[in-house]
Amino acid sequence: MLRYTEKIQETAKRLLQEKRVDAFIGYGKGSVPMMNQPLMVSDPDRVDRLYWDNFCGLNLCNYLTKRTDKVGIVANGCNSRNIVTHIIENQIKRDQLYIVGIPCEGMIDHRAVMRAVKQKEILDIQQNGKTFVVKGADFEETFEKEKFLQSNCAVCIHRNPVIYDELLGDLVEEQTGVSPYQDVEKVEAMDPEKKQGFFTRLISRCIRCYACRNACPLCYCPTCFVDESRPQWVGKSSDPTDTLTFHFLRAYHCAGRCTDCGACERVCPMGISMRQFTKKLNKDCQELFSWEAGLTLDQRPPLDVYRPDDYNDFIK
Amino acid sequence: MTERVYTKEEWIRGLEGLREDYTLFVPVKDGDFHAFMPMNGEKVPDFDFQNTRLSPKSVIYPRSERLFEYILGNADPEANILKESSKDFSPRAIVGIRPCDAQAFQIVRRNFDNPEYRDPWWVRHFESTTLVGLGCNEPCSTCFCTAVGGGPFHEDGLDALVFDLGERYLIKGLTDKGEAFLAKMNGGKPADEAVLKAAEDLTASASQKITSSPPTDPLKGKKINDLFNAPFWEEVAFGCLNCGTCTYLCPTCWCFDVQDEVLGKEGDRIRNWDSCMFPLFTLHGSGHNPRDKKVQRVRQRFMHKLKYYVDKYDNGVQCSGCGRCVRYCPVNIDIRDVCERMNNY
Amino acid sequence: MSDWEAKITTFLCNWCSYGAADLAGVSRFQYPPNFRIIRVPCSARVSPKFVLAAFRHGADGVWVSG
Amino acid sequence: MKGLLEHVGVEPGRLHFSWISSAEATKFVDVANTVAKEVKALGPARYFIKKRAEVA
Repeated sequence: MLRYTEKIQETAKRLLQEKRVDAFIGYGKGSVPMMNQPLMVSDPDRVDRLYWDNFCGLNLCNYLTKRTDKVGIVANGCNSRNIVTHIIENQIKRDQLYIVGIPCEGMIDHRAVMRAVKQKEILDIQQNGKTFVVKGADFEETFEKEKFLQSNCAVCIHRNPVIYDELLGDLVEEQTGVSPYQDVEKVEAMDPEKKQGFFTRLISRCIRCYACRNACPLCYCPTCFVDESRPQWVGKSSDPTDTLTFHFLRAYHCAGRCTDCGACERVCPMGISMRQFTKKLNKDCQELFSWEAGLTLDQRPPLDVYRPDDYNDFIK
Repeated sequence: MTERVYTKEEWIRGLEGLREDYTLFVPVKDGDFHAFMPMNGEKVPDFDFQNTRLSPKSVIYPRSERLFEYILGNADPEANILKESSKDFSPRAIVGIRPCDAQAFQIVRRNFDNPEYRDPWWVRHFESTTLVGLGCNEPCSTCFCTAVGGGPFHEDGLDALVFDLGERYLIKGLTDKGEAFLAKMNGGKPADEAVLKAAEDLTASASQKITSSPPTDPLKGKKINDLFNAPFWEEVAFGCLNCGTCTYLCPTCWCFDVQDEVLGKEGDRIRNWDSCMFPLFTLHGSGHNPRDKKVQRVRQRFMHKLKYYVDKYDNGVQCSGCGRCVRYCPVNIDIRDVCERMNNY
Repeated sequence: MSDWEAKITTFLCNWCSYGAADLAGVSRFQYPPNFRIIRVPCSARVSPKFVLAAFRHGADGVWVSG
Repeated sequence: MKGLLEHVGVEPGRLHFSWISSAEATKFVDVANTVAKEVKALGPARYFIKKRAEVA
């Protein structure tokens, strides 16, 4: 993964020098281990700040909406699918973009790493291909990357970018035989009361910081429903019903658009697994409309169009 | 000043014995991280932690707090009156609070308890709370308390301070509140010279472990307008998601939003935490929003903490150096880095 | 509990189901009294927010009909 | 919508959709009966109702 850093820097430099793009969006190395910072570079001499490693789990498409200039952007599988969604939803034009595709082998879940070292402070991480070494004040441990993937990466079947102008490496082999919806099926099998308990517990820690909403590239509404006050749909206190309403509607607004990039879960300061909501919708879209978001520019998303053979069983 | 030594078992037993006199908030392991929770016999306190994910500010300043309430109707003589909600101001103690978080209460106090304005709920909660600190033997690499006038064993703002000496705890009473807490607590032996010496060494070695210290003194001499118009804000703010993680995790952020919630014939006036990162924070009734751009909001947060507060209260920055925002910011906006930029501008 | 009656928030399209309900009325058909009908200009006017708002306000059921 | 509501634990019989022409008074009555019957069978709703905020 690390080898991409130099390639990204070279490409960004070239694009900026040739004036193919006005700005280049990528990641910069963070000031603490396992955290990277989204970065925009417009000066070809400053491309050395660009960086790529196993912790680029944020979604950069967030920074594309409402841009009017030409931008270069790095995109792995899920990010490229979000770019497609953005183009379909007229958030940016295809000819404004120069997409630098990165075949991705999954991002490492920083929480899983913290758990593995028993929450001790990590001072440095070295990443060497399939393994990584974690160093702290009084310990040093080596882990296999495979076992520490973000849960969405572990079941990802679109690791290669679906849309790009240039590819920075050989395409990787897509995972086969993964069953992405095991956890959803487990919840589906519960009776309503158990489900209520499951979701109430799931969100009980939520502090309503809206990091999940803001990290999501799909959430670009000028005014979110939680901020509307006439009428006010949701209360602002820590009341569980209000919190549930927020998570429910946030997820619902992602129906047929979510690419399961995992940014929402990655950014949550409280470690809530809110993908349990969106994954159910992804599963439904897959089963009812054979649809996965962001794979093609030629087809409108299922909730956008009417087809005579649409799924109809829920209507009496 | 009382100085007593407890073995670790004695300490937990002593706390158990205090549950009649105080509601004790202790660090408890909750999933992947620690949180301050009331000690209720079920949850085991765990003092082997770096710091809690959420700061203990919520004990004194809850995330949502009912201030007033009313009911409508004709039958009840108490109806149709907006009444102050009853609150529990019985003695509380936060045991195991880190010195930085205790110092944060002093910072917030300048806002909630000053000659111009006095927040009755915050002040009463604060006054009924005893802060029993636990010094940091192993500060994180993201901590910078020494740069903002604190330290891993800093005593200001605490009522008592505990030193973790491996097998034993040394506890020092620092204020009347702290002495009262100690007087009620059973067990322990008076501290001898050797123990006090060990505590002193610990304090010295811990302070040296703090590696990052952006100086905050130069901020005072800068001109507000220069900093306000500085060119680096666009760059700092680029990655910002405008989520509330930094402000909600911060022990020194105090902003709130008062909401009326009406349900049928009853209603409440509730005070909730708010965040300057949200566009709604400054939205006027007219629809105008003076801070409708991300960069303005990010600038506001840092300018408030590192400049406006400094100028207004002349008592240092509005930051206790706990490092939470550094560790948990989803996009790694580092206040130490921003402070450096402001210093050097 | 025995005198509990369900409250069902009902969103009816002005042109379809609302007409049908009207016709049912003038034809003197009997149907249960549990519905609280909200007439909407089209059933597509019903946003998911409305349905949640109904449940949040304590509706026992929600019926959307076009 | 229905799928996700049921997923988070709202009982299946609480939300109904139907398609009735303005001439179909009999269908309206039929559906109304079914809806009322199903909701009644579930009893009063307890979940997803906004009550007074559970706050300090």
